[in-house]
Amino acid sequence: MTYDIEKIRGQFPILQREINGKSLVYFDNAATTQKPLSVIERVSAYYRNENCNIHRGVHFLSQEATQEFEDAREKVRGFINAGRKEEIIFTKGTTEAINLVAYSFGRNILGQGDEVLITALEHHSNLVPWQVLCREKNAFLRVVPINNKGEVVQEAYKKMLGPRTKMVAIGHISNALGTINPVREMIAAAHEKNIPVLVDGAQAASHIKIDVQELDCDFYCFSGHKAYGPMGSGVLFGKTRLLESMDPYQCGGEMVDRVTFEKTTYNELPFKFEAGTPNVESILGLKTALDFMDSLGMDSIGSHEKALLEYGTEQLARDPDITIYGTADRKTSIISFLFKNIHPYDAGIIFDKTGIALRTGNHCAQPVMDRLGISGTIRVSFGAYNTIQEIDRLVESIGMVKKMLG
Amino acid sequence: MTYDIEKIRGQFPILQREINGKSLVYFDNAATTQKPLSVIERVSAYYRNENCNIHRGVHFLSQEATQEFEDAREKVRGFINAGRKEEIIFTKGTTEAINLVAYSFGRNILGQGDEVLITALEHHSNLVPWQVLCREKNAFLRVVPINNKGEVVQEAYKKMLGPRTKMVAIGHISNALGTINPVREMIAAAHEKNIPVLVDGAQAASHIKIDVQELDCDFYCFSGHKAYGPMGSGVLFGKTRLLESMDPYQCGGEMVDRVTFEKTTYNELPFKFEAGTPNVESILGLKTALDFMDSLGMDSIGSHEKALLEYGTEQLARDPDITIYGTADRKTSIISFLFKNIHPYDAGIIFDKTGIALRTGNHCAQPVMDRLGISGTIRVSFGAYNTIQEIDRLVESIGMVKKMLG
Amino acid sequence: MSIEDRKQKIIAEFSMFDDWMDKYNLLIEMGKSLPVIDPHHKTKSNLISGCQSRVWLQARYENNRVYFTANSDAVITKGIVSLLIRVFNGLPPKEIIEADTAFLDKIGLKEHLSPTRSNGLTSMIKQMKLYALAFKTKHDSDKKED
Amino acid sequence: MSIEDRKQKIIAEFSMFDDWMDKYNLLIEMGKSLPVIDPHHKTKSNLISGCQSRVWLQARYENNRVYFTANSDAVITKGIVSLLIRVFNGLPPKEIIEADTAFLDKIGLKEHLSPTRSNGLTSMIKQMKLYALAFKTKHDSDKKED
Ligand SMILES: Cc1ncc(COP(=O)(O)O)c(C=O)c1O
Ligand SMILES: Cc1ncc(COP(=O)(O)O)c(C=O)c1O
Repeated sequence: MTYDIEKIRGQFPILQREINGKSLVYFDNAATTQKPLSVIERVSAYYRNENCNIHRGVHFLSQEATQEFEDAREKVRGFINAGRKEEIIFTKGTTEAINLVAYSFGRNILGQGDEVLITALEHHSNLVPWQVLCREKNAFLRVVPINNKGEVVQEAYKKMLGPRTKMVAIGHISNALGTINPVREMIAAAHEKNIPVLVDGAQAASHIKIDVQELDCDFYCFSGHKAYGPMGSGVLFGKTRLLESMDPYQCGGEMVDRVTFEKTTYNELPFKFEAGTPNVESILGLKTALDFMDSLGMDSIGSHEKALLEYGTEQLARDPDITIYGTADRKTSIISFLFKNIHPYDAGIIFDKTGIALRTGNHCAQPVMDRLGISGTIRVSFGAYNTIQEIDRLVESIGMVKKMLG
Repeated sequence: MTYDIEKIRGQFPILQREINGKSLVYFDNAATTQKPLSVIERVSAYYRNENCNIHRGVHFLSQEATQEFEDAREKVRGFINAGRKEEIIFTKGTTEAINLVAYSFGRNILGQGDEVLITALEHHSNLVPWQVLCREKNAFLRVVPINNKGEVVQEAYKKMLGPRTKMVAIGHISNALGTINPVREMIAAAHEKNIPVLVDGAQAASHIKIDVQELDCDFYCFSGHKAYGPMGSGVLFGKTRLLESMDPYQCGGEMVDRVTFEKTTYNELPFKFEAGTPNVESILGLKTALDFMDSLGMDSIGSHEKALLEYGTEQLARDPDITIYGTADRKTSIISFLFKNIHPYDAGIIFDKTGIALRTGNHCAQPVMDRLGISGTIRVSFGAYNTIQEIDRLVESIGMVKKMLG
Repeated sequence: MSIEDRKQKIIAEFSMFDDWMDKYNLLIEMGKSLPVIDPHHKTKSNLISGCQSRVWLQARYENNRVYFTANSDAVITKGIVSLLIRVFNGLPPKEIIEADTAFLDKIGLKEHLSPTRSNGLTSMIKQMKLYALAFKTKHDSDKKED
Repeated sequence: MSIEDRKQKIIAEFSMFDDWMDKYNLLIEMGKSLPVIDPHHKTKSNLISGCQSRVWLQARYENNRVYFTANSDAVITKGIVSLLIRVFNGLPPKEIIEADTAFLDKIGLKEHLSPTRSNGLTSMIKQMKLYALAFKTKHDSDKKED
C-alpha cells in the first residue's frame, strides 16, 4: 500500500483553509491534531440520529448508543492491545487520567518519606499531579536528569529506583523535544523492584504502535484530540488488579451500584471510574479516529513522519542562525529550535503571518526549558498529513523571519 | 412572539427518525436533550475550519478559537447572570463540577464532626461526593426529608441548619420527580448562619431562567448536554472570593503559572480550575445552545413545557391503573409514574416498541425511590420540542402496555 | 436434544411470528413455564446484579449435569431467563461454558443483547456460565483426588 | 494632545501601509522609541505575567499625571507596549482608567487583541490601568486628609 498523501490531505477540510492569504500549513500537531472528515461526520451523525444518554436506558436509542460506546471501548482495547476491555477507562484526556491515578492509586501507596520518580522531560500534566500528591503525603518527587541531547540518563534512572520509590511516571514521547523514551526497558527495571509504572502516552498514540502488554506498563494514558479524535476523549489503561484495588476518583451517577445515605457500593470496572454522563460523542469519534489511523497503518504513518523529521532537521540544521533543541538518537515528529538573536515570540508572529501554524513557548514543560537554559522554543510538530512541500514553506518563512527581525 | 413548535421541531434532525416503524417520541429529556441543527453545525464547522489548541498559541487559529472560547464564557456568564466572567469555570459536566467543589472547597472547610446538608431528593452526583468527603473527614451527611408530594420539608431544613453545618448542597429541580425547590429561600436561610450553598442546576438550566446573583448561591452548576448543548460541556459558577480561596482540583497544563520541580504557582481564575486541553468544541457548541434557548426565550420554553406537564398529568391521572409520583406544588417537565401490577421495566420495553423513548429505573436517585418505597418509576420528561400530540401517543401506548402486560 | 437443536427449535417457534407483539407475547408465555426458583432460594446471593428488574437464579449439579431454576419480578425478564434455561438446562458444564448465545439475535430480541446494564441479559448468561465453571472445577478436582 | 487625537494619529500612521510586513516593520520601529525602563526597575515585580515574551513596566506619578517606562525582550512586544505608552503617557489617571483600547483593532493588529495568554496585551493594559487606579486612589485619599 502506498502512502497517498494527497488523498489523506483531502480528508482534512481545514487544510483547505487560507490564513492571512496563504494556504494553512499546520505544524502544531503536538498541541492537537486536525480531524478527518470521517471523524467530523461521525460526531455529526451521532447528534443527528443517535444522541442519548447511555447504559441505563431501555429504549432503542440508548441500547444502540450503548452498543456503539462499548464497541469503541473494544476498539481502544485492540488499538493498544490491552488484555481486557474492562481495563479501558474513558476520561476527558491525559491530564484527567494522570490525576485519576495520582488520586486513586498514588494516595494509597505513598507514605511519608516515599518517593515518586519522574523525568526531567515531563509535561506539566505528568508533573504537577505528582508534586501535589508528594506535598500532601510528605513524600519526595525525584527527577531523573536528561543529557544535552534531551535523553533521559538511563544509568541515573536505574540508580534512582530506590527502596523508597513507590511509583514511576514517565512520558513515552517528549512533547517539547520529541525524544522517544526506552519505556520498555525503564518499566522492566522498575518492575525488578516491584515499582509500578505509569506511561504518559499523549504524544505517542498518533505516531507509534502501542502495545501495553508488551510494554507491561501498569497504567497508560493518552488524549483522543492528539490522535485525530474529538476533544474531550481520553483513555486510561490500567491493569485489572490495580484498578480493582483502587477507590473511585469522581463520584456520581454511573459509577455506583447501590446508594443509600449510609453507604454506597461501587459499580464494577470500568464504570467505577466513569462518573457522570459519559461523553458518548467524543468516544464514538475516537473510535473513528483509531479506524482512520489503522486504515493508514501505524507503520506507514511512522515512516512518513520519519521522512518529514529527517528532511526538516536537515533543512534547519544547515542554517547557521538556528539551534535545534532535542537531538536524541530516537525521536519523532517534533523539531524544537531557536534563532540566534530573535525572540521565539517575534518569530512565531511572523510565521503566523506567512500561514504557518506552529507553537512557541515552553510547551507546558518549563522544567525542560530550565534545564536547557532557555525560556522556550519554536516547535514544529508533524502529523500524518504534512508534506515535504510544507517544510519548504517553513524554510521560506524562516527567510522572512530573518529578514524582518534579524 | 408565538411559539412555533413545528419550526422548532424542524431544527432537530433526530425527531425525524423512525424507531421500530414509528416516528420517535423523545421523552427522555431529563437524561439528555436532543441537539438543534445550529449546535450540530457549530461543532462541525469548528472541526472543519477552526480546530486547534487554545490559550497559548500565537498562531491565527489559536487566537481565533481562544476568542470564541472566551466569548462563550461571557455568554454563559450572561445566561446565568454571574457578576464576573472569571467566575465561570468550564467542566465536563455537573458531576465533575460537584466533585471539584467537594474536593477543593469541602475538604478545606470540613472538620471532624462537622455536617454537610443535602436533601432526600438529590441525584447520586450531588450525594456520593459529599458522602465520600464526610467519610474521609469523619463528618456527617445530614439529609433533609421530603413529604409524600416529593417536596423538601422546609421546617425540617431550617431546623437542621445547625452550628456544625458547614455546607449545603441542594438540587434546583429534582430529576426523579420534577420538584422545583425554593432554593432562594433555602439559600437565604443558610446564609443567615453563614453556611455556603451549592445548587445542582443540572435539571434547571433548560427549563427556567437562572440568576445566580438573585439566588445569591455560592456555587451553581449544570451540564451542557441537558440544555441542548454537546456532551462534555459543563459549567461551575462560584463566587470569586470562594474560588480564590480554593486549591486547584486537577493539575496539569493550563492551570499553572510557573512550574519548577520544587514549587508550582497556579494560574489566575478561571484557568486555575481548568487543567488540561479544554474541550473547545463542546464549549463553542454550548454557546450556540444557549443562543438557541435565548432565541426562544426561557419564559416561552417554560410556558410551553408547563402546558405539556399539565396536559400529561391530566391524562395520566385519569387512568385508575396509574400512580403518579411527585406531585409538588411547584414542579416542571417531569412525570414519574407506575402501573399497578406492571413492572416498569416491562412497560419500558413495550413503550420502546411503540416508538416512545422514556426512562425506567431509579434515575440515579435511589434514596428517593427508597423513601417512596418503590424500586423505580417510569419517567416522562419534556423538552422545548415536545407536543401535545406526542402525549396522546403516550396515552395510546399506555393502552398497549396494559393490553400486553395487564 | 443437543444445544443446537434446542436453539433451532426456539428460533423456529419465534419465526412463526412477524410482529413484535406476537413475539413478546410468546416470550411472556414462555416465562410461565420457567422452572421456578424455590422461595427459600430467593436470597440476595442468588440475585443477579445489574438488572432493572430483579432476577434470582439458582443452579444445582446432578449426574454431571447442571440444572437451573429462576424467577423475576418482570414478566419479560422472566421470559428471557426461561429461554436461557431451556437452552442450558441439563447440559454438562463444558457445553454451557462454551455455548454461544447469538441465537437471541435471530429470534428478533436483539435489543436484549445490547450491553446496557439495565436488561441484565449479559449478567444472566455470565452467571449461568460461572455456575457451570464452578461445578466443572469442583468436579475436576474431585476426580484428581480419586 | 488628547487621547483621541493620539489614537487617530497612530491609526493614520498605520493606515499608510496595506501590507502586514510594512505594518509590523512600523511597529518594530516604534518599539525603538520606547521610553526604556531603567535597568534597576527591571525587577520581578515589574514583570508582567502571562506574556510569552518578558515585559517590564514601570510607572510614576508627577503633577497628577502618569508616566510609564517599559521594555521587552521581544521586539514586537516592545512595539506594542510603546504604542500603549504613546497613548497613555502623561495623562491623568482617570483618563487612563476609562480609556478604550479598541483602536488596536483598527490598525490591523487585531491578533494582539485576542485573549490568548501568550501575547499579554490584555495584561499590559490591565497593569497600566491598575497603576493609574493606584495613583488615583492615593491621590484622592491624600486630598481627603488635607
Ligand atoms: C506529553 C503530554 N502529556 C500530557 C499532555 C496533556 O494532555 P491533555 O491536555 O489532552 O490532557 C500533553 C498535551 O498537552 C502532552 O503533550
Ligand atoms: C439533578 C442532577 N444532578 C446531576 C446530574 C449529573 O449530570 P452529569 O451526568 O451531566 O454530570 C444529573 C443528570 O444526570 C441530574 O439530573
